[in-house]
Amino acid sequence: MSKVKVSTLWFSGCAGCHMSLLDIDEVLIELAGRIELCNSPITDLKVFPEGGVDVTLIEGAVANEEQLHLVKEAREKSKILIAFGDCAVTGNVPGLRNGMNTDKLIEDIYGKGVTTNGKLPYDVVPHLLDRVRPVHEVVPVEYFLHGCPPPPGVIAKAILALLDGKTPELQGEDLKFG
Amino acid sequence: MKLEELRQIRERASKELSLRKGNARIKVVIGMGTSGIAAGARDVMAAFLDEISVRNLTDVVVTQTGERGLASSEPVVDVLITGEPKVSYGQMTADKARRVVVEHLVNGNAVTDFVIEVRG
Amino acid sequence: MNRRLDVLVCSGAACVSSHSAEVKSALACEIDARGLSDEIRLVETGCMGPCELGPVLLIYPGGTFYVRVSPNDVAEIVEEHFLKGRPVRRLLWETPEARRIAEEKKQVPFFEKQQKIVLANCGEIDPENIEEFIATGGYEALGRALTEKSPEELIETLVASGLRGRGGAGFPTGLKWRFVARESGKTKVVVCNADEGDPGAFMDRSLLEGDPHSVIEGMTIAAYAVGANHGYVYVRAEYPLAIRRLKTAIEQARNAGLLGLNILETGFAFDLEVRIGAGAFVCGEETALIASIEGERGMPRTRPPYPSTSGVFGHPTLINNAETWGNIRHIVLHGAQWFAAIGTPQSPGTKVFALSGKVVNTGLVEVPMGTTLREVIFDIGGGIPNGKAFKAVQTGGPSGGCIPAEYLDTPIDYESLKKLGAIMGSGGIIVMDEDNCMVNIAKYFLDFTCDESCGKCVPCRAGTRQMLDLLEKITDGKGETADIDRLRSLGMMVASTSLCGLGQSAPNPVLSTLKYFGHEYQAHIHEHRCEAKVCPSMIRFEINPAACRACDKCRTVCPVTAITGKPGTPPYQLDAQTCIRCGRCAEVCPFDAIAINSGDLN
Amino acid sequence: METIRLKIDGREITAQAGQTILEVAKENGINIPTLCHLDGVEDVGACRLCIVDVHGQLVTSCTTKVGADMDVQTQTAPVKEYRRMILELLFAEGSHVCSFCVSNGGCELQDLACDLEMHSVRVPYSFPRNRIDATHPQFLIDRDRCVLCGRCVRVCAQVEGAHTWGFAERGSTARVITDLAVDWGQAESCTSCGKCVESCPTGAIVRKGASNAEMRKKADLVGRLTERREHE
Repeated sequence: MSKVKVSTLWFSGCAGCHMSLLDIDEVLIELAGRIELCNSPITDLKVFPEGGVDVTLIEGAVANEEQLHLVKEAREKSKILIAFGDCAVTGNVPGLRNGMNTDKLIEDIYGKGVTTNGKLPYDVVPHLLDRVRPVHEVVPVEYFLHGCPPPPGVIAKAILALLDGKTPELQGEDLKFG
Repeated sequence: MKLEELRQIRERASKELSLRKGNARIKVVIGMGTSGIAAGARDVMAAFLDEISVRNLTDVVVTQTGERGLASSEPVVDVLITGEPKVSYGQMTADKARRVVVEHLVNGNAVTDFVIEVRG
Repeated sequence: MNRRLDVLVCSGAACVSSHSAEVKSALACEIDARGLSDEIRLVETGCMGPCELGPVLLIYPGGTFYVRVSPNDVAEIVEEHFLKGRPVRRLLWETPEARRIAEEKKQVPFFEKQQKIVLANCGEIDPENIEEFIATGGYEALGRALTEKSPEELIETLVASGLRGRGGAGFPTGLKWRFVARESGKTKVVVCNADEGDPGAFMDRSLLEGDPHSVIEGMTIAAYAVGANHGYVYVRAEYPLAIRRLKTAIEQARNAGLLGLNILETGFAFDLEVRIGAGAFVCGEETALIASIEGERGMPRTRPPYPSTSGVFGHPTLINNAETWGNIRHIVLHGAQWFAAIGTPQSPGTKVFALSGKVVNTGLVEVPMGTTLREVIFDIGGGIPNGKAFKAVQTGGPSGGCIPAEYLDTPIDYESLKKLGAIMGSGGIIVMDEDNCMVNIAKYFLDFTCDESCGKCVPCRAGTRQMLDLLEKITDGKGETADIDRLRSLGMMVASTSLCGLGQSAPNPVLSTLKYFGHEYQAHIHEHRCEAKVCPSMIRFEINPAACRACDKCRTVCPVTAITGKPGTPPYQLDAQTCIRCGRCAEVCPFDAIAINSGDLN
Repeated sequence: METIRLKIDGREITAQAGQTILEVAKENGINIPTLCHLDGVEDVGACRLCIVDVHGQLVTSCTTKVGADMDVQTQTAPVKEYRRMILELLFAEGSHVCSFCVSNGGCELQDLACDLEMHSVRVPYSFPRNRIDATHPQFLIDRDRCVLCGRCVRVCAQVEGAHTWGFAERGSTARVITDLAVDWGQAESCTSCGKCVESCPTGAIVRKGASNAEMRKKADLVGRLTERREHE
């Protein structure tokens, strides 16, 4: 049986969700036998494999043009999309900048920041979107993993269910935000 | 105020509104064209209104009309009583008007002396 | 000396706005100058109905009806009509379709089809003169009720008449009275809901302005029937004239012994207080209105308990709409059978409607229930102006539903309108023609209800907001297919779960337009086409090169220099990117060379 | 007292006349979600989360009294869907970011998301940006976390009798205010009793300087208080 192809993406978020993913202890061993981890911040692969993947976990909110492009690509190339953690599900902390002027934010952080020599980073950093959005406001999403970060147990439960071809039964405390 | 007093007020006040009811039995139409007015139609009308008021007639309306082409007979006055032919009077004066009120409007007998036409 | 002419000057708020007061003072001067003061009486009345044509005058005897009278017309009216008896024909009402001039008020189609019961005195008597009201039989019903009838008999009469609440919900009035009458407890309260908040509705205002005593009499009869000694009339502060006339009427009634401790010397005591609301739409909802009377924030409360059990300050409260109150004295005078024979068996009596929108004769009309929408819009309303096509009619104010042409022959009654997804409401009728975009209309009404939501319950506060955002998204040309389902499911949720009538009915304009004009939503979303060419994001102005004569008019009026060209060298060019779609160019073009188009180019 | 027989979710249940559906359901171990309900103060039916189906009509169980032969359904598909939508609307209109809320783990709104199985909020978030009022020496209010349940308003008026809290504005701009919309620190009627803090179901009204672990509210405080008063 061929391995299930899994990608993970890291948008605007703190990487805590990925940390939690790596925190699922011995389930990692089972996963290693059953999945092929494709493009992910924790691998060296940066593009989706030819033919796409079975599952993509997206950590973080959609906040800039690159992420907007990637989330659409992820949708196209994944059979199942999972909003992974509160930022992806609700906008969470990155969403707090909504309602602020993005130009002024850039100016304050980069223009006045001591480490950037007053240089605005638009040649290298993607432009910010006017509004930070949870993933499902941009593309349809199949499953939502709540939590900041989602508890390792919930992550394991969801992934193992999917590997068994079942719908993850997330309920009760599994759906706790924060 | 008692209910009877309310009803008395209504009796009195409804006379005030009689013009708006459109159910007058008698209609007096006064020719008030330029020649009518020149011949004294205003005084005739005033006399009608006064006499009607003095005699407390409530089912009479006084209205006016324009030139009738009978300049020599002006002021001309028509009296229309429901169910009766129209009676036209000519060369009216205030005194004649008062007579018409008494004899025609109250007693129902046209004042033949001034009648110029009966129609209908 | 006897009077020979009564000159009635409409002093309803609409005619006051079109300067009826100046006409009246000009008339007074001219009548005085000609020495006619003794023969002619000037009377200020309440609304006569055709507000569009104000200021209007009604002259008795004869019933001559003058429209759009200006102070400049006064000399001619007095000279020609009052003196010489020749009506001024140019001021008479000409019906456009028949090119017919109506010599008398009763010949005017607008009045012909109406049956005035509640509004019978409006426009016919001086509302500030209690004797004129008494002359029309006023307070006779109260007198008979107090002296000849028991409270039980009165309630039975009301129940048998079949009168239903005219505020919108159509609850049987007699039953309400019975509920309150059966409550034990010493203190009971009677309330008149005159907090008319629908944009374009002015039934209650006109009644209070034109015949305030009829409301007072109705309330007093009810107070006797249910055992109340105190009443409130709740009117919004935006109705200063209604408030003034109502207060005058209450004062006059008190002085005449028709309100107070010993009414008509029967020992029955009842008095009224006027409560002035700050104009929140939700205060028309009875529980919010009661909270407001108590001095609390005007927020609705859950029912039960109904006001009949626990209303103003916890007392059993009988609350009816102003128009309902206006019906009472007629029912008591003429009997239940008389009333039940008017209208339809399910919805007896008449209903007053405020007719507005794309209709020739806008104004106030009273028709028997069961009259069809077509009769009201086309026979009384005179149809759609400027040869445009009828598109929809909205009944019931901002939370009513939009009804398409195929249902024009629907009789107006509570059940028939409800079946179509509309409501009777307090009686607003807004007519729309081909130039109205139904998505935009839905957005307009939702904008109103969303803004007027009190914020207490979540579905209404947040649900209407989300619906409004979706409608804005669609009219901005950013709609998605899924938005239609989103709108529908949100609408059904808001309607099913909101606390009060405001939220429960707020989705009506959206749900009804989705049902009957779904194709317009589809066109907005999929083709970016606004059929009525209303939504600015989807229209574009284009110069037809064949028709352009290079007259330069359009270029000079364009505020953003989107149009370029040389005079005499057609065609001119219009830059769609720069254009702000203000439409000035199309207005000034003498050759109709500028077309408004909508929809994706392909 | 009169005894009433009714059905809740098909179960034959006996109740006392005058009890609400919510009370009877609770007594019988049937869970109905609530948010604006608070033991000890009057019910107002504002949040609409406790809706149940009674003979096809949706009514709020906190304000509806039981009636003889009532057939109450607490878990029909429309009831569950509408509750979830209402909850989503609440999440979308505020800024309920649990991850850095002092009430994280002790919040009724957060619990409701679990109870009602709210996987995602299907309407756009509004991300409001209201100023936090921290002018009171002991407490603060973050209006972005307020659900307008009015529990603070009722407890302040009906239990403390201070009438400090009230509502202002309307529709989507409605908010709770102290006195005549002055800063809380300037609200002279406030007795600093802290009942609003304990009654607030979310992290909107909290004690200043409290850590997440310390900020566990005693929502049953008011109910116990009023019960003791009645027994005195």
